[in-house]
Amino acid sequence: MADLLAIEGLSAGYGRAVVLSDVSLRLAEGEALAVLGRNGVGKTTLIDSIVGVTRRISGSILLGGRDIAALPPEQRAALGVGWVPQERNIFRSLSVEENITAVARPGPWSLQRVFDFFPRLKERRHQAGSSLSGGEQQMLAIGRALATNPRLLLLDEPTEGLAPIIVEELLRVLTALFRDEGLTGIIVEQQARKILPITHRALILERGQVVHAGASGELLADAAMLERHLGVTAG
Amino acid sequence: MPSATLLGQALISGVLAGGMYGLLALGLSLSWGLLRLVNLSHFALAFLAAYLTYELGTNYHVAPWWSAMLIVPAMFAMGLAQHWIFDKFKVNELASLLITFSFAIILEVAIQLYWTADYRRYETHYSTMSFKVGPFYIPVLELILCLVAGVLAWGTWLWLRKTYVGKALRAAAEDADIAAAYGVDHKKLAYLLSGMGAAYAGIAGTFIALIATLAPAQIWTWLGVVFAVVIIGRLGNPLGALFAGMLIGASESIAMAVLSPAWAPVVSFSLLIVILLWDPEWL
Amino acid sequence: MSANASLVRRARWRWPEALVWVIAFGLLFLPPGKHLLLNEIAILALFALSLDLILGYAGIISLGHAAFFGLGAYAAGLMCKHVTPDPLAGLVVATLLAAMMGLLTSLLVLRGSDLTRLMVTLGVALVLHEIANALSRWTGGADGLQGMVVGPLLGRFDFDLYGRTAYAYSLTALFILFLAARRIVHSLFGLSLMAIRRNRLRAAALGVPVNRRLVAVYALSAAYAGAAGALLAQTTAYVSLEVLEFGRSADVLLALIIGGAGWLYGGLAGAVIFKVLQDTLSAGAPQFWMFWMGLFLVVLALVGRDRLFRLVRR
Amino acid sequence: MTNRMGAWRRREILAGLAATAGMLAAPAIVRAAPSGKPVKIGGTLSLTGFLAQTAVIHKIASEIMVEEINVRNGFLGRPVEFVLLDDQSKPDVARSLYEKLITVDKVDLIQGPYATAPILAAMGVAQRYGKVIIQNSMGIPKMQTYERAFPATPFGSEPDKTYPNVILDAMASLPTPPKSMVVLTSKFPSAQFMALGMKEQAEKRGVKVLMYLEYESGNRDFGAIAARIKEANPDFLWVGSLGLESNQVLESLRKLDYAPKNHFHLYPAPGPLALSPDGNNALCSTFLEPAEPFMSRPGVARIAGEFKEKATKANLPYTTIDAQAAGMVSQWQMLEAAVNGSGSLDDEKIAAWLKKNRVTTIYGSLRFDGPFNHGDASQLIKQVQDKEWRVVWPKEFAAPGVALKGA
Repeated sequence: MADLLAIEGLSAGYGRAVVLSDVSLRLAEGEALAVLGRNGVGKTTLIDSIVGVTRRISGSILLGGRDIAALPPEQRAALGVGWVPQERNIFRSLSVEENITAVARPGPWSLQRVFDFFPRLKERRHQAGSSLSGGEQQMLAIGRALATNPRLLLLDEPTEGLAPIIVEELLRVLTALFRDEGLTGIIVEQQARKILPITHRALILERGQVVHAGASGELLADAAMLERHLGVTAG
Repeated sequence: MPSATLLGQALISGVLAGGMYGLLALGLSLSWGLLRLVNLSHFALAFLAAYLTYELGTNYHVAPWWSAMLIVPAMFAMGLAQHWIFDKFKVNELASLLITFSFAIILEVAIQLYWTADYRRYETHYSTMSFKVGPFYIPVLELILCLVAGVLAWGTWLWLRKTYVGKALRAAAEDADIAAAYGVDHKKLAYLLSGMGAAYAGIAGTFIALIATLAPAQIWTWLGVVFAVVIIGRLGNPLGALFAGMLIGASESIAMAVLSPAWAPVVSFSLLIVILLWDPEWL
Repeated sequence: MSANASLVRRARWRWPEALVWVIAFGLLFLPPGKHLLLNEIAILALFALSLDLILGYAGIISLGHAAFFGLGAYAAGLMCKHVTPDPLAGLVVATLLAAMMGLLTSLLVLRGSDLTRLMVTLGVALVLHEIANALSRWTGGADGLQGMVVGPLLGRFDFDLYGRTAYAYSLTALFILFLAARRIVHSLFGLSLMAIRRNRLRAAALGVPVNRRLVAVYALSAAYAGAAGALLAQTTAYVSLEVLEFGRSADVLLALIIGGAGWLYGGLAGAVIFKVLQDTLSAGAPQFWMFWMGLFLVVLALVGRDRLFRLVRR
Repeated sequence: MTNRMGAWRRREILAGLAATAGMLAAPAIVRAAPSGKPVKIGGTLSLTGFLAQTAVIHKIASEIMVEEINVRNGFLGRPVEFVLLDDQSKPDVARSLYEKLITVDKVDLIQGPYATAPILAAMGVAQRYGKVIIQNSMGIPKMQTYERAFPATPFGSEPDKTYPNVILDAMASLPTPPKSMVVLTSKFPSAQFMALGMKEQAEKRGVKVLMYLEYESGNRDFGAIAARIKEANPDFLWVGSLGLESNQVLESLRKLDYAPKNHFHLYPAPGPLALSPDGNNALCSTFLEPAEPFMSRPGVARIAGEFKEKATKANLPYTTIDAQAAGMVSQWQMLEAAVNGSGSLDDEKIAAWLKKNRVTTIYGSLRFDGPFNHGDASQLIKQVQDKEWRVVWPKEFAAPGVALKGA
């Protein structure tokens, strides 16, 4: 099957700072990729570069064969890039339902389907975005991204700052999305052991460069590698 | 203590006068709240529309509602042109104050150049018509103004609530970068909104021509009170703007009926300061 | 220590600065004819300097700075009429009163967001305007304060008809207050203000008492504006309601924007450009010169937008 | 914030006007045209701002008079040049412009601006420099304390006492004289001053003042005030209005289906009030109207004709000369008489001459030797009849066949 996403020699940053240098990766249709790494190695920058909110220095980003690297964010979104930002960035003055419908595009992920998927959101559909708890905000951020019916879903540290019980619930959601629904996506995570079982492949960044790429299952089994790059101890 | 009839009549005339505040505040509130552009030339545009209505009506005998058909689209186009400048030069909130202030001055000079500084009055037989309900008199023109303002405010409110474009605009107003990343083309929507704001100024101008006597310097008479209305009604909230306008109109009127008419000018800003003291995060 | 070193470096005088003041004082010896204009420039410069303290150094936009200017003007006028004709006494009292007003209103102004401030400053000036209008028995209302006879400066220099004494007086006041402002913004106090302007939360996290600092600089700015108002009242022997009008707040904001906020000399440069432009444009294009002024402002705002950006990005 | 935000002044110099006028008129003049260095006369008018509509009228009157004076003999045989600046309706700006006129432009003489506040500001400057200042629109004579300030309009020295009685006399002459009245006034000082006088005199003469109301100038909505007037239902409504306020009051009353029985307006914009459907029978203060007996006064017919012509050319909606424009004419007539009479451009001599002599102006023969340099009061009352202003009181000033109409 052809690659949905192909990044070649991407260097990017913010303002004068260069964060990513010469990153390449490929993602086939239906594949989920985990991007791992310590704090500040450029994981978020990678996501932001695909979304289009960084300054690109060089390299190409092909989505379904079309180079989107020079397009503004709204056009990338129209071509199928869906984004769940790290800070969630719920529209606080809009209601839950409006958060979703304000950006929705036609496709299998209708409002109804998003609500079926996240019953909690349905309950709170008329509340203001600002009134949601952290976990609910994360659900809404994901639901909102799904409603744009993306070909590629980007999740930036979805479990960050959530209570353990909520994290478990979230992981079930992600499993359903990437394992059962077969969505294509990239998940940036700190908690490697939690996310690797969900994804197909994994990639480790260090100082803006790719230091390891391989199957998720293999990485999960390679305790030494996890220890070396991520400081994750066995357990 | 004034009689109930007097109080009721004052309340009616205040609410109806407040309709004009609300109508003028509508466009201003939209561009300030949703585009973060403070458009001081809004008043100048309204007066330009009023002068055009006067000109067409007096010299070519075109009824104001027909002139409006011409003037309102023209104002919409002016709004687009104005926004082209904002867009082209990436104007921010502070710069927009300065630029639109300058636009207003230029328009004022242009108006004075063509129509002179002398008063212009568009006399119509219906400008002072009214009808009686119980002991109260209701002026027809102001009532129509309020109905139009109400329909516009309510329609705009629904549009912002219910349509994709409206919700996208609100999302973009809150966080333009995030909204763009979700595919909201903020730029196009901003043009639409700027055009709408100017068109609303045009509609307000049609009524100004019928209700007020025109002089170029009067562009500035509404500024203070309408600013207060925009804030009290909460930025970007069309229904809020209308209600705040009527609230201030009614307060001014009651102050004039019960206290001394000389108190009226302080009412709006006192109200504003009280509201801001009560809730500093009102905006 | 390095913060101190950089403070010392930034606070050092450079020769162009000295030159500005030498020229300004040198203009005193010009033949009579331009000193009235120069006096107006000096007063507007002081007023703009006062706005720069809050806009350029603390990031507070004010649409109603005339409130303090007007208060100072009326205070100086009433002092002269009812207490003592001595200008210096009037200047001091007006400055102190304006500072107090600044303290008082800072409580209102510092609440809420930038937009709230914009409206509250506007509202305070408007309410003050109405009060001055209502107290017409003292202020003369719409007719202006009549019958000010200002005594000689330091008991010996009379205000002459061609405005030389007036200019000397205003310029000296401007110079002294400028030195003070320069000292203040280059102190640790000034540094903490800059930190607040860049990022209020971070400044608070670093232990800067954000609100106290803002109150202090707001009162200081009010005092400066009051002094400018007092100078206008004394050198023209006249006060009218216009000192409190929105037009005056708008003018000073325009002057400061023309000159650029946040480097103290912006107000001075803006005042010179604004007044000279006004003087020559109005003489050169008699009928509709305001059109050209408007056009100039549009171009300035569009071309000089980077400078404007810097102000608002806080 | 009732008026403009900008604070820039516009300057207008009518230089060269004198020369052109002289040339055009040359064939008709037997006497030599004025020659030599022009006499510069400086003044400001509110060419922009909330008084701008008044300045248009005064500017035209000034142009007419400067032309006329130059066609005659100029000032002492020298041509007259009027240096006119824009005070933007702001006293503060007027003050600094008069200083500039005197010290920078070095004008020989000055002319007063329009409206009390700018006049007071200019008067302060005139006093500092010892200049003679003639003004036509300061409604509070006792504020004219400077000994070289002269009024060009015959207000008299105590108009707040004399004029209300003229009005009350007129009212008393009606078949059913009003027994009650409402005094409504702008807080604008000269209007308020007259309103207080009106209230006092009315009470003295037994007319019941049901209500005395003050509103702020720039008041936007008169609905509530109209409701109060309607409820009081006075026999006589006296409005201390400026500009359009009277129109607004009357329109608001009509919306309540109420027409005041007898109504008087102090300083309204004459055109809009006369043409308004609510203006019928409105009374108003005046000193002169372009009708008999005034047109028989020397020069009035000619000036009124020229005014109409120029006003039409300037695209003004109301082109008839009125008391306001006449004030400016009178100002120039006084200055011309005083300069040529005293044979000097020296302010001291001009002032001394004015105090000793009477001047025949468009308003008739004026004197300046009373309190505050005021002379006799001759304020008249005019009334809108068939969309035109007609002087109706005192009777000797009414045109043949015109009479005061009551409710």
